[in-house]
Amino acid sequence: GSFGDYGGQYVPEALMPALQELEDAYERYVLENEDGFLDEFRERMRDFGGRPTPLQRADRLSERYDREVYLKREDLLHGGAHKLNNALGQVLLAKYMGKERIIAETGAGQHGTATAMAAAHLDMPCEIYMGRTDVNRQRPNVYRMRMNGAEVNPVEAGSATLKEAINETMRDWATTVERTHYVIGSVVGPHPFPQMVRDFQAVIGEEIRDQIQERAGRLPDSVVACAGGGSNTMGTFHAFVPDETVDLYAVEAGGSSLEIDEDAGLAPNSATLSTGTDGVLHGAMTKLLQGGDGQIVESHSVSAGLDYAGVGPELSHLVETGRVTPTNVDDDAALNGFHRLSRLEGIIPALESSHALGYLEEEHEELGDLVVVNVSGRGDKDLETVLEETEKRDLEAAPDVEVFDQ
Amino acid sequence: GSFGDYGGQYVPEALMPALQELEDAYERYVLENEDGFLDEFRERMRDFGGRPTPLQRADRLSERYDREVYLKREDLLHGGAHKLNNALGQVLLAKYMGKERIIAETGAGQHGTATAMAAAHLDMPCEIYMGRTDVNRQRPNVYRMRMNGAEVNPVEAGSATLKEAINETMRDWATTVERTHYVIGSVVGPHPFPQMVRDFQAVIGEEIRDQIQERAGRLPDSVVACAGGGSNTMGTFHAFVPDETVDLYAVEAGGSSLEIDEDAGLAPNSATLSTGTDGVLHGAMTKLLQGGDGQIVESHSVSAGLDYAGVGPELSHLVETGRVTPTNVDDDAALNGFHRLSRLEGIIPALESSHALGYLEEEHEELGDLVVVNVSGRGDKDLETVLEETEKRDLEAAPDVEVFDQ
Amino acid sequence: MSDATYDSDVEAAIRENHPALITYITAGDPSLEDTKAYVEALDRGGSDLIELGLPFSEPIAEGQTIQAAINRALAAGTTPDGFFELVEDLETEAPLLVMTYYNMILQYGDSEAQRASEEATGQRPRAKPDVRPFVERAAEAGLSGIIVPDLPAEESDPLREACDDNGLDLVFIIAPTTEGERLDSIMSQVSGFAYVQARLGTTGARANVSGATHDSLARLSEYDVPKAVGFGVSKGEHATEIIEAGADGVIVGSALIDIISSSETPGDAVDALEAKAAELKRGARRGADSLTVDPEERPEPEQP
Amino acid sequence: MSDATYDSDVEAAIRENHPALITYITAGDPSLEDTKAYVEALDRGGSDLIELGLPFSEPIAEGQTIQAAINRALAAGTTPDGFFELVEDLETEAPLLVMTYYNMILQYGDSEAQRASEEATGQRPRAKPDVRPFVERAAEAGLSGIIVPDLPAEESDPLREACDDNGLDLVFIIAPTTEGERLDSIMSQVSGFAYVQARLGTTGARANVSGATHDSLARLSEYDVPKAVGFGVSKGEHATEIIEAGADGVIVGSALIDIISSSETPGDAVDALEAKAAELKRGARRGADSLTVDPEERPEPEQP
Repeated sequence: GSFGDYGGQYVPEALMPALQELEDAYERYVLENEDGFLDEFRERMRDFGGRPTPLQRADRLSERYDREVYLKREDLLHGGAHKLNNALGQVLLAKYMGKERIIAETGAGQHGTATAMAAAHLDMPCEIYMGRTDVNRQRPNVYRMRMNGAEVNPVEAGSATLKEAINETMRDWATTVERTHYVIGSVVGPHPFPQMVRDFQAVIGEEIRDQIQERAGRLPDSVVACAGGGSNTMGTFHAFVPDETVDLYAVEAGGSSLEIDEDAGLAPNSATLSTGTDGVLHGAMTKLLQGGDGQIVESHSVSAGLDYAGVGPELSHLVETGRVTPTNVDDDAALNGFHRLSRLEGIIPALESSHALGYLEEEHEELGDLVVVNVSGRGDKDLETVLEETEKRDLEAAPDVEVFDQ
Repeated sequence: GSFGDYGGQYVPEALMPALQELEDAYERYVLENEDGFLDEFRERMRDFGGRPTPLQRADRLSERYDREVYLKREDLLHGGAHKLNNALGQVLLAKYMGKERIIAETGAGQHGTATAMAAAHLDMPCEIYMGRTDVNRQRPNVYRMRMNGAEVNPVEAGSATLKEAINETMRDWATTVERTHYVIGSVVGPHPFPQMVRDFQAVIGEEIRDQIQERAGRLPDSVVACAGGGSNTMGTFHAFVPDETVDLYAVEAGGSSLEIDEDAGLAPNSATLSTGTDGVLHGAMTKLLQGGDGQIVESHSVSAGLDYAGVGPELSHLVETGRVTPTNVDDDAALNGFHRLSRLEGIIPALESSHALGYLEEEHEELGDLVVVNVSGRGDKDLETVLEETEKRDLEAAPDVEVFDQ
Repeated sequence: MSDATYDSDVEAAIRENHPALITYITAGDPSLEDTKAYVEALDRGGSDLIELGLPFSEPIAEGQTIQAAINRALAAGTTPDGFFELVEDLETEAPLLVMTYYNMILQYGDSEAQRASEEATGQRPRAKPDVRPFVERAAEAGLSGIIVPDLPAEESDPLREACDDNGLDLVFIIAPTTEGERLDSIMSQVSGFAYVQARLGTTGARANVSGATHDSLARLSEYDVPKAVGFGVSKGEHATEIIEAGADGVIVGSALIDIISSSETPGDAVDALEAKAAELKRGARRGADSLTVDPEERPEPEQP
Repeated sequence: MSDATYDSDVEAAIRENHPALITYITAGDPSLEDTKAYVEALDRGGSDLIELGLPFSEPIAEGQTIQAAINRALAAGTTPDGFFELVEDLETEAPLLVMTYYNMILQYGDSEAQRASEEATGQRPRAKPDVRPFVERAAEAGLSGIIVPDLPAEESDPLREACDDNGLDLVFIIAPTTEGERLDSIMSQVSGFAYVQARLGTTGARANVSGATHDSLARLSEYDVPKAVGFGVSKGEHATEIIEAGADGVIVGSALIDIISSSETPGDAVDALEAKAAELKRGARRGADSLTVDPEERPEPEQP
């Protein structure tokens, strides 16, 4: 249940039997393909999810950076991001386990919509907890979840955002654990979640590995993925961890600054791997953004999907052992990355993925001749944010949007 | 250049040489694969577009209708709809022809965004004409086009919607025809557009034909697709036209009524194949929604993408010869189809595609044991419309969205 | 200027009044009654041919000026029947042509009465459109020709036959892009006159004469048919320049629509239209005169 | 009730005051000064053990009542150092326990001073967390035990060792889902008392006693360790019922937080807390009495 010093099961006693039950199910169904679980999972990800996703040569980025740049197109997965890999895997596993009900928390709504989709597809009742503030500012995602038949439970406590939604989902789970599966949305939380979610997401890197060898005849020099909680990161890296010649770069949200304001309990970034310290949050020992006393600080990034004070324990371990290089780019670089890919390649990336593209721009000379970047999701969801944030700044890659002036 | 009585080239003289040039290029590059055009097109549609798209067995619809129902997942194509098949084909062809500039008109913005994406991908300057009214009510699509580097030219004339955008694009083309290609967005317009756009879209039906035989071991009893201009329809049907055992259903927008209000110049539907009469519009002889004098009436559907008073001439011909059955469902049935697929299958379909699903609900008993429905696009773009329209009605398939009440 | 007689009223009007002024306005803008007064004013002002637009809802070849006129005419309830009645009412020296889109021609005669009878008998309206009812009615109303901006030569057989049978000219447009075999083929079929499109693009008043006009007229000089130039002509001096370049006539439309839409009263418009026509006709004549008096511009006289 | 002596203050407090009342409030809600007065009131009211919450920003095991108290305490600037100073200041008959989340224990001692020195030497902060500084400081401040809601037995070795070394009890929670081998294993390690979670879910005052409580106590009856029941206890009659069902003590928290947050003045809260503690203690005693007098409920006496 651990990755070096990281991982573990730091949860209330009431949940331990459920975690052990899940661990058992994970080992049987996922690791040993009992009852053909994995076959069904792969088939559904192909037919319902749209796997495999393409590995595309980015012609204009390759020219711009004078090296071969390939994009892994997770933005083409059903729902618009890699999230479905995990959501469908867990909902299907819950079905195999005989659970009757699915719950999940969501911040900006990406994990909630993926879970609601998977639950609709597999005919499982589903409730999503979401802070009232997030409900009100992410209405399209709330609509999508409702359309898929999920209940959306607004959480009114505190700042009414992700943190409170997690607490409320934990409360639900602690109450209904016997018949309910909690679909955690990233490679975080107590064992076996980090390992299981990684396994569901590992298809990303497995496909890349086959595709790049077919296209370029060899393994890449480097693989770049953004990192928030880290599920697209681990999903992209996992297949390459044994390949010592392949450099792995986890690009975090540098936000507006890397300094923590401890008095305000605020980190104006979400660069956990780059700047965090070890501790326990949401069930696992991992790197965290925390004050000296151990209070978790509020992270901040222009990308809601990276905006989390923790990170997957396996990533902490891979960073600690030097296998993964932690890096980060700031909000401006991410926004420029967003605009650059949209304009040069006709792909509007998620703001999360835009961090990986921002890093490519800044450090491409360090990345070797053959680079793969994971485009973890599409950016339609981010249009309003990007417009708002672009207006405030002077970004070299941004277009004018003067068309509405009249 | 014609399909029975339909088709032709009813355009101003100034455009005729350009159409002949296009016809020549179409024959050489598309039909004869000169310079490997088709190979490049297919490769780009695979790597950039995400082809092939899955053919998915719809488990719960199959159970509901007591027959095998398969969904063709064009909603998973890059951009969220089948539109890219055509846009990428034409922009690539324009590049092979040595054109320097792309123009297109757009109503709700779907064709405009697909064209902008394709133009960005292929590094072609691109201008999109869009009515001011549409610009203001379809902001996200305008943003997407701007992000992809396209100019968006608001058209202020008249009702400032699709019709004026078409006129304005025609004006641009008539002025700049020597160096500009006009990317028409459907199987409409003068020859060779209807045939060429069909060929670019025909990959949909070709894939279905292979996939269904692999999955079900035989050809389907019926294939159902929605029809506005008809590009997803012809793309879906083309491969099946020679298969006499396969029934082809084109589902049009029945809107709120099939009657034309001639005094108001208004058809509260877009059921051109079902109710239209022959005439010439936008370059081709085809079925039209028109008054007795020949004035084109304004169509109306809850789905902006079906809202067009004409239809592809080849579809008119296939309906006239009895090969394709024209049908329609009303706005309510389409909205219920939208909600049903979202809730039962975890796929939020475009309102266009929802018409095909509405027809499946109403007439499934007529469709045989093995049915394929084309899900031409995803419905994220339609969320606001669906909510607004759902609130006004009492729809059996709709969920509550009371979550915002506070 | 010539003693020859012509089969075609239209060709005659151009040849006999060389250099000819051809004017266009949209029927029904702002009402058919006003149109009657405007047409008569244009006739008095010196128009040698008058094109009357029958409005169609999707005027893809027009610029914004004429599109707006068409929208006003449609809003005023202008119909083909009303149009033909106006034509019957008009008494002008200048022959009249109708300019409209092909669908208007196809649908005429697919009348309410016919459809009602089909519906009564339970049939689905056949509605196979036919150009003949329109052409017959046009001839009966006294029109001399038809111009259809969205009907290229390749698609024109049915309409040309009907026109031939009814003694009407079907006027073809020659664009700057019309070249080679197509040009030969179209020029060989010219009926009435060749409508020479002065520039790429759509109709609309412009500030000057396009260089493409000169190129086109040079290209067309070998063809012995009357050539009239339109698209963008708005002033007497344009007319002068175009006639000097070798045209037999000038066609003016959008500049007249501008007068109609900007006049405070229909009476003002009537006066201004008459004056504008006169200015344009004078301009055209100046062009013809300069060809006669300016030895440099004048073709070498043949040795007698 | 017993003459035995115990290694553990905590176990002694329960055994010797049977049936025991254990009360919980969050330190620093609304200020550490107020907390001092509240704790003393609970002590006067008859608490036999008092749990003091050290607030953590992500209290995943708490219900909304205690979460809100924690948020108020954090907003008031409550720190571990302030907490320990409060504990040093308190003079209560009831032994005190600290209830907090594991990360607070891990980070204590990773002090600003230490980090500053690391930064000054240019090192990246090591920050390998260690539980010992917290446990040592807790012992020094006079605390008798620690409860950590997010630390299950499987992860508790480091903390248990540190507690053992410092003479503190580490209290384990037994949930309704704790069964079989895990239950045996945890019960064999009980230190102080077994914190019996009355129902699934989180902390929070409830209107009645869960059926799961009776089931749990029946299941635990074979284990000879003190058992105190918490989660949802809010009234004297709940206390009666729980003690009747075989518990050695009741744990009350959210009901006291409700009093604190709804009192108009700290003085009002002090009085109300003391009264509530007295009510709960009376309720618990009634439960014990009924066991003594009601022959039906009383276990069969062994034959002498």
